[in-house]
Amino acid sequence: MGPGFCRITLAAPDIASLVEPGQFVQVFMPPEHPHMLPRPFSIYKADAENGVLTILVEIKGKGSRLLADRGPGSFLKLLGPLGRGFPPPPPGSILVAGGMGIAPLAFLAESVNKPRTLLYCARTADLLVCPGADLDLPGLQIIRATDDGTTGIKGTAADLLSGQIEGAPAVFACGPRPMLTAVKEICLRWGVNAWLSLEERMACGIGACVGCVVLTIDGYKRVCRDGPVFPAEEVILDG
Amino acid sequence: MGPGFCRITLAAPDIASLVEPGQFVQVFMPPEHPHMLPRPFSIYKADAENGVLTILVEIKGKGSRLLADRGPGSFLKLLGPLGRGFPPPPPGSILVAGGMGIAPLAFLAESVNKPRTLLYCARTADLLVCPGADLDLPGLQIIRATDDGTTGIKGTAADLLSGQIEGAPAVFACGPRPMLTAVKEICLRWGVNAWLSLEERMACGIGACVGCVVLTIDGYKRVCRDGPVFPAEEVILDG
Amino acid sequence: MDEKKDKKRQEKEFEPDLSVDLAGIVLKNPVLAASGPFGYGHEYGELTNFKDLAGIIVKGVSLEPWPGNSPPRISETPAGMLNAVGLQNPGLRNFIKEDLPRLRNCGLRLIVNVVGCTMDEYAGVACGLAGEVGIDGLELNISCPNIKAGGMAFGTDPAATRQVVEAVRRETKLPLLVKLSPNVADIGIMARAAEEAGADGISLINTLSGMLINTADKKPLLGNTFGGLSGPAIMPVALKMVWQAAEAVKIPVLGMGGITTADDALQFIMAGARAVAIGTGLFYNPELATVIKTGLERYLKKEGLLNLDQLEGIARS
Amino acid sequence: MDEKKDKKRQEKEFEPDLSVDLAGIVLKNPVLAASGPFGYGHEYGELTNFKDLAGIIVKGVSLEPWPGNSPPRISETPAGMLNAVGLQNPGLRNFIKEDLPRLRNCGLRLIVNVVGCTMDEYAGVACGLAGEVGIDGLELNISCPNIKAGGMAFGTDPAATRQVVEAVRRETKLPLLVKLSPNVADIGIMARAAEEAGADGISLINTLSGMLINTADKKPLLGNTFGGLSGPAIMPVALKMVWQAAEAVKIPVLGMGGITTADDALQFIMAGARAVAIGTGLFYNPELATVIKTGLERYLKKEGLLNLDQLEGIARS
Ligand SMILES: Cc1cc2nc3c(=O)[nH]c(=O)nc-3n(C[C@H](O)[C@H](O)[C@H](O)COP(=O)(O)OP(=O)(O)OC[C@H]3O[C@@H](n4cnc5c(N)ncnc54)[C@H](O)[C@@H]3O)c2cc1C
Ligand SMILES: Cc1cc2nc3c(=O)[nH]c(=O)nc-3n(C[C@H](O)[C@H](O)[C@H](O)COP(=O)(O)OP(=O)(O)OC[C@H]3O[C@@H](n4cnc5c(N)ncnc54)[C@H](O)[C@@H]3O)c2cc1C
Ligand SMILES: Cc1cc2nc3c(=O)[nH]c(=O)nc-3n(C[C@H](O)[C@H](O)[C@H](O)COP(=O)(O)O)c2cc1C
Ligand SMILES: Cc1cc2nc3c(=O)[nH]c(=O)nc-3n(C[C@H](O)[C@H](O)[C@H](O)COP(=O)(O)O)c2cc1C
Ligand code: FES
Ligand code: FES
Repeated sequence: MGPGFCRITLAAPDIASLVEPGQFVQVFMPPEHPHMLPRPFSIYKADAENGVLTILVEIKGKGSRLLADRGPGSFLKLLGPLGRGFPPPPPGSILVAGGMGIAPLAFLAESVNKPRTLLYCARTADLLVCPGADLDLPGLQIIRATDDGTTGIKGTAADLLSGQIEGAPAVFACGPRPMLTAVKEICLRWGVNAWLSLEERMACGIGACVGCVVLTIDGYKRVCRDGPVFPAEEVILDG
Repeated sequence: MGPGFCRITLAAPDIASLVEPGQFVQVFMPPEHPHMLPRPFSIYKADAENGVLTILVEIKGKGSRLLADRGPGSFLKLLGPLGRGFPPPPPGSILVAGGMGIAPLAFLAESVNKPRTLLYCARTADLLVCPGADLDLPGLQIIRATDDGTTGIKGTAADLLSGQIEGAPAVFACGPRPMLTAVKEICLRWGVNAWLSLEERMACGIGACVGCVVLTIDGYKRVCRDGPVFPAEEVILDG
Repeated sequence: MDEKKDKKRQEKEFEPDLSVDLAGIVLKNPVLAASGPFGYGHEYGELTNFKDLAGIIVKGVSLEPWPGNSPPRISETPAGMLNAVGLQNPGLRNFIKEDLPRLRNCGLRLIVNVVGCTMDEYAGVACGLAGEVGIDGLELNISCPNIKAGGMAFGTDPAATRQVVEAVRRETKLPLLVKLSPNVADIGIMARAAEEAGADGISLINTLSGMLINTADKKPLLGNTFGGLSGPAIMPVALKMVWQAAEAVKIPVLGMGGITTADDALQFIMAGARAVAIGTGLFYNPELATVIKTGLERYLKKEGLLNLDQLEGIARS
Repeated sequence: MDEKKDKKRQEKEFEPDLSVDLAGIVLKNPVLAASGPFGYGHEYGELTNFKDLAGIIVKGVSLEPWPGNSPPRISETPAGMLNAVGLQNPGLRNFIKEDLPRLRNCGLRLIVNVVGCTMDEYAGVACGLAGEVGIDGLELNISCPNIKAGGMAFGTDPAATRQVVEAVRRETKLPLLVKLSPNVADIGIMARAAEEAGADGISLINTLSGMLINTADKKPLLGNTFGGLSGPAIMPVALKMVWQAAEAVKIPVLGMGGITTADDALQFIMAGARAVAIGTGLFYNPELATVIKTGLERYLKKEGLLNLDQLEGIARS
């Protein structure tokens, strides 16, 4: 993967056998850092047979750097699988991934066999870090786009989606908040069901502390337990 | 070295060429631990020619463990040489080392050629960690003792010193507070000059913060700058 | 040598008794889950087994449902965290209907944290809980820094503290702990006010008031601007306040603030706490109760002590 | 694209001006050494070059020499430290004779931290310093938690604050900063009291009162039992108090408490600080002033700002 990103593969048979696309794990920090909160990461791949999980990590701050710096063979404590994932995508669904939003959507794409389209977008080519081979799946059409046109189509996820949405039964999206806002707006306009995977700062990760909420039409809901995947029409993204 | 101890060799030409026995360095923590104070360690060996320093570390808490866990080739920031070391020992001097107190005294022993005696003591054999080869110096007589008799003579540093002090021109000591208290008492009784190297919790290590004081007959003095080596008659060890 | 052997034999032969009596609430060991981080217990219940926790102090319950603050509500800080949950809670009626039944049967002591914006609200919650089975005590939270009205005002003014404690005291026979705010100049005064007004125990500390700014967008990081600082960062402050509160009152003290090890818990006990609560530490390690309980047992064995009695406040003597 | 290029060109072409006017003390950049950790400057002077520091606030000076507290005086805490130095200092006369001459010629702004146990002592130090060349300002420390008499009492009572500030104000024409204690419920009240009494600026925060216990010997770890908590652990608390003080007064605020990066310093400025001071952070990195100065420059360039004016308090707007 490019600089600033890494892929971590973990032996975690229990989680690998239970996890569904869109769910995540809380990764605890190494024991030399006893006073840091665990960090949430979406499951990118789960190999139940071999009991192995993979996550993709963008190095953003101290926690992700610590995880990225762990050598092969080191031990990491995990909690999961957590949260509610995506419902199964009907044939012809569109998956919209912005940047690291690819992690849960690659998993979702892999989990079904029906025809489906992945719109994989980022600001610039270097941020489309998911290895092509991992996305080489039967029945999966992939359209790449970058805001600056350095690779694929020049344009945003919203531009792309607007061109593809007609006739799609459902949209599944994960990415930065502004992208999700645009996706929601387009889907509502076209009357297409959409599921959005959200991020929020977390502490417990299991629904106890009510720290990770997002505003919905039914009040605040916990991203870690009521989500991270929410129906687009329920969440109020600027709240 | 035994478990719970380690020897760290550092390339530090400036310090190695300046340092005198009894001086110490402040070792800063690795950059992943930006909110930890530096830790003071006595210089155990200084090889000015090759620009290399050695320190002996007893793993006591978080800081010493972090240092011990650094792999070969890693970078550590140092500040030093700091403090006032020992005066040159006259022929026939006695050096008293308790546990890790061996670090500055091995350096002192190595720095002169005259006949001198090292009393190297600890609670039990496992704590006499200094490699014999390092102490194989011309003119140095070594007497080892342990409180529990597991190696060398059975007895404390005080017992040993009482038996050896007659006729000695000076005593140089480093070790736990109770040992230093006993050494001071014996030397005063015999009217023998003694220099004691003290430890105290430090912050700046350079004399600015007045955090590391010991009570002396002239009021509080800074271990890091006025010491760590003090004339025995000056310091009030139970203050 | 003989002494050593004796000690070894002793260590093997006795099981220290960790139980304590906290203001009339008998705890099998001195480790409670602090109000808030543990929610209403269900979630952690699925995750870790409860067996090494003596009890749960549930999240603040108010008379009517409270929506809580707008996100972000949480941020990590050096050795700590800020939270501005704003006491989101389903309100008394929903708590009794939905949460209490599940909590009753988990085999743990149950203490309900009570919040309000006015004296009547506090009293109303206490009154509403009075008839309910399975509640072992109340913890009056007069110290939350994250709500705009009420809350903190009670916790920083001794006269107001006295009034609200008296008002609640009239409504309940349950053991009543009063949770103090650390955002005061003299905690002893507040503790005494609570004691005189009829509290059975003092609980402290709640979070310290704090904030962070996101320099990228030049705005406060938390949706609520201010939040409460908790975790190991604040432990020295908490410990001193527990020390001072224990000195000021005769009723027992429940100590908390940044506990993440058995040694931390011991420090609180030696400062004068009868029992301790763990909050933020649970986020770092959901099995923290077990770690502490085991560590306390080991310490008592090593010291040849049969129970914690002798250690309470020992560093003050 | 053109916009981007413009920005790039701009970044290259201008050198942002970091200078600020702190209560009449003109600083070449907003980074001072906080009172205490830096001592009287000599020691650090040998070690790091001073060039990126705008000034030094020297350690508290009292009328007569103070011996300080018994050791241990220091302990590391999670992301912070406790100290109970107890304001050990050589007293006014020795300070003037021995330390001041060396400080005068180091090319830095010099602010003297003034301490006392009574109003007269504070006034006496201010008076004694009045004739001395080379002092750019005074910082009245009415907030040290480590001395038993006086000290904190002034800092936690607005009336006492007012009196002591007035007393000192009468003795000095120098820019007068008043350093507040964070161990209060409402920092705004204290800041206003100082302003009304004639302070030219507010300086905060001093350390939070705290302690630790050594469970091995069942005694407080510090010789003085209580100490002051500083370092990154307390930064959220400090930032909030700076925010509130800046809101309460019109005079400029000097912010400090746990700063270890340029981003931290920026947060203080965005909360309303005119300048910042670094204390504990210097222990972690003696070159911290350079790190912060460089970081601030980079930030201003990136934002296309010529100076810090626009950023002061921007997060409050
Ligand atoms: C359900 C969920 C799934 C996620 N999946 C992935 C994933 O598959 N791959 C990946 O790289 N990242 C993922 N994230 C984001 C990841 O958790 C954060 O990037 C990480 O916690 C940052 O930690 P840090 O210590 O490196 O950064 P910090 O120093 O804590 O923060 C650095 C930056 O990251 C932002 N940030 C911190 N925590 C979060 C958070 N919980 N959510 C969003 N932004 C945050 C902060 O605003 C800050 O700007 C996910 C987050 C959630 C909530
Ligand atoms: C001048 C001087 C020279 C020293 N030389 C050596 C040496 O050559 N080899 C060596 O192994 N150690 C030496 N020490 C002691 C060493 O600095 C401490 O063991 C170390 O700082 C402990 O850090 P930690 O994080 O591992 O332990 P912490 O978790 O900080 O503390 C663990 C234990 O060590 C004690 N301790 C902590 N800091 C100090 C300190 N500054 N002085 C004394 N005790 C302390 C504490 O009381 C505690 O019980 C020296 C100390 C000084 C002041
Ligand atoms: C996320 C979170 C939510 C909290 N909610 C409450 C609450 O509802 N009522 C209350 O009295 N204290 C609440 N607290 C404070 C804790 O109970 C505790 O007093 C404080 O966090 C200090 O302990 P700690 O450092 O172990 O977390 C909350 C703390 C956190 C971190
Ligand atoms: C060792 C030490 C000594 C201090 N001495 C003084 C002092 O003499 N006068 C004073 O006003 N503040 C003193 N302080 C407080 C600092 O100036 C500062 O207000 C506080 O430490 C918070 O900033 P920091 O977290 O950057 O250290 C001292 C702090 C430390 C750590
Ligand atoms: S992180 Fe605690 S409820 Fe979601
Ligand atoms: S450690 Fe600062 S004076 Fe010694």
